Amino acid sequence: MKLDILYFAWIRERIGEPKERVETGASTVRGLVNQLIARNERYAAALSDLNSYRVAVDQELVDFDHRIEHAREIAFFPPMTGG
Amino acid sequence: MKLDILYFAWIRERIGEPKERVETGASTVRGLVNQLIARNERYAAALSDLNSYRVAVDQELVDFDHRIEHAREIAFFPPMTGG
Amino acid sequence: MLIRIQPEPFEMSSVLDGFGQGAGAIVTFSGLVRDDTGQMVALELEHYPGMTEKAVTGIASRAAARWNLIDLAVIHRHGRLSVGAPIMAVATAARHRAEAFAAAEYLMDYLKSRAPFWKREIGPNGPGAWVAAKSDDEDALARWD
Amino acid sequence: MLIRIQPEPFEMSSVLDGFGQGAGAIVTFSGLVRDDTGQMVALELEHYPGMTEKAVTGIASRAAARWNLIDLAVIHRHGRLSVGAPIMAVATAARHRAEAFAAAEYLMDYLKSRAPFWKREIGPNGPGAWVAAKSDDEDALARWD
Repeated sequence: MKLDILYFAWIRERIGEPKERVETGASTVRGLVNQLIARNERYAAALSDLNSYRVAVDQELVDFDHRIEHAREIAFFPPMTGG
Repeated sequence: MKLDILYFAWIRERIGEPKERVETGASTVRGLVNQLIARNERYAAALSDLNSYRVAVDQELVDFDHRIEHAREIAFFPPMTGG
Repeated sequence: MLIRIQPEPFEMSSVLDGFGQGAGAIVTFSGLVRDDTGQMVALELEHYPGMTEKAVTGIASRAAARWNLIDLAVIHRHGRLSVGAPIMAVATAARHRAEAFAAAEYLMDYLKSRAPFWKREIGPNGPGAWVAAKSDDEDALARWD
Repeated sequence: MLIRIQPEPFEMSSVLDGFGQGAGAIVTFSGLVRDDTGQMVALELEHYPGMTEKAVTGIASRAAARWNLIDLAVIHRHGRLSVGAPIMAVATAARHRAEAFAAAEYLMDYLKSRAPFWKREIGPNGPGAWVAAKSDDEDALARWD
């Protein structure tokens, strides 16, 4: 399964890319995160602390146990600071 | 002692005057109210129900026990409906 | 601090022109003449000249001090106001939104029940009933004690 | 219901032009770029195109339904914003003031913590730190449960 993965703000900066296409067999967000962290230290620095960032699947905020079998786009970003 | 007395909104309408100068020996608002109510039924209709209106002495809201020996201007009016 | 008690209409944009420089948050409230019955021709606001300015200034000064406001404006009309027209407006400027909101709500609660204005509806046959004060509005003041 | 996500500046007066016809109460909030340190050159707002519009529309729709609003507007900018410039604004129109105030505060609380925007300060030497989310802002959401 191929997914579009988006990164924003300091997560984007740590990983070094705003967007990539990833092949994954993970069934949950948590599984995908573990796969990404295992890649290299940039991903580990960005994504290891699950309390420091949020996830959206297909543009809806979800938790780390959310299933991603039918997902098209997953985004990782810091807590929002709008307003 | 002579005082300026002002009436507003439906109190003004019931009494029939916006303003008058009154000679009084009353020492509190309550005493003045009793003196006015005793005059005639227009004053009684306007001022008998102390829960239905408010009083300002020299443009400050006060209660009925407020002393008026040094007052210059006393106003009677319904609860405010500004805003 | 801008305080204006006037019969003339006003534009919110002129109130906000240059308002709240250096603030992070600006809140405004505008009250408009609403016709609930479809029978209203106008709203008439009687007030107590002299006391009105004093009462509004007192309310505004207490709000400015309590929330450390950067800027504050109150405009309140009196006289005959047509349906849809602005009755009054407040604006508050503060560093953060919580202060600006709280100060604006405080101003509104006190202007509603402590500034000497009295509203009466004018219908097609002339003056109607005086608008009665609501116990809710009086109760709202308790939250600021 | 007006929702605009844009890089361009805006004027509050143009947002309010014709806004809230028939309402008795209009509340507005404007957020401005504040320079607390005296070292800020600009504020940069990153956002998530696509999700931003969806999230803001969802927040606005829930507010409109919950308070039975007569009218509602949200404008939020992104990109590079200069000190003193407007970042965003909301406007709510309702019959009574309590509804208009509550809806505006609800909108602000959710836009702050649930709309995908991220702020970074730009200093004289370029981009500085990302603005951290405040736990107060997250806690503020609990009052709407």
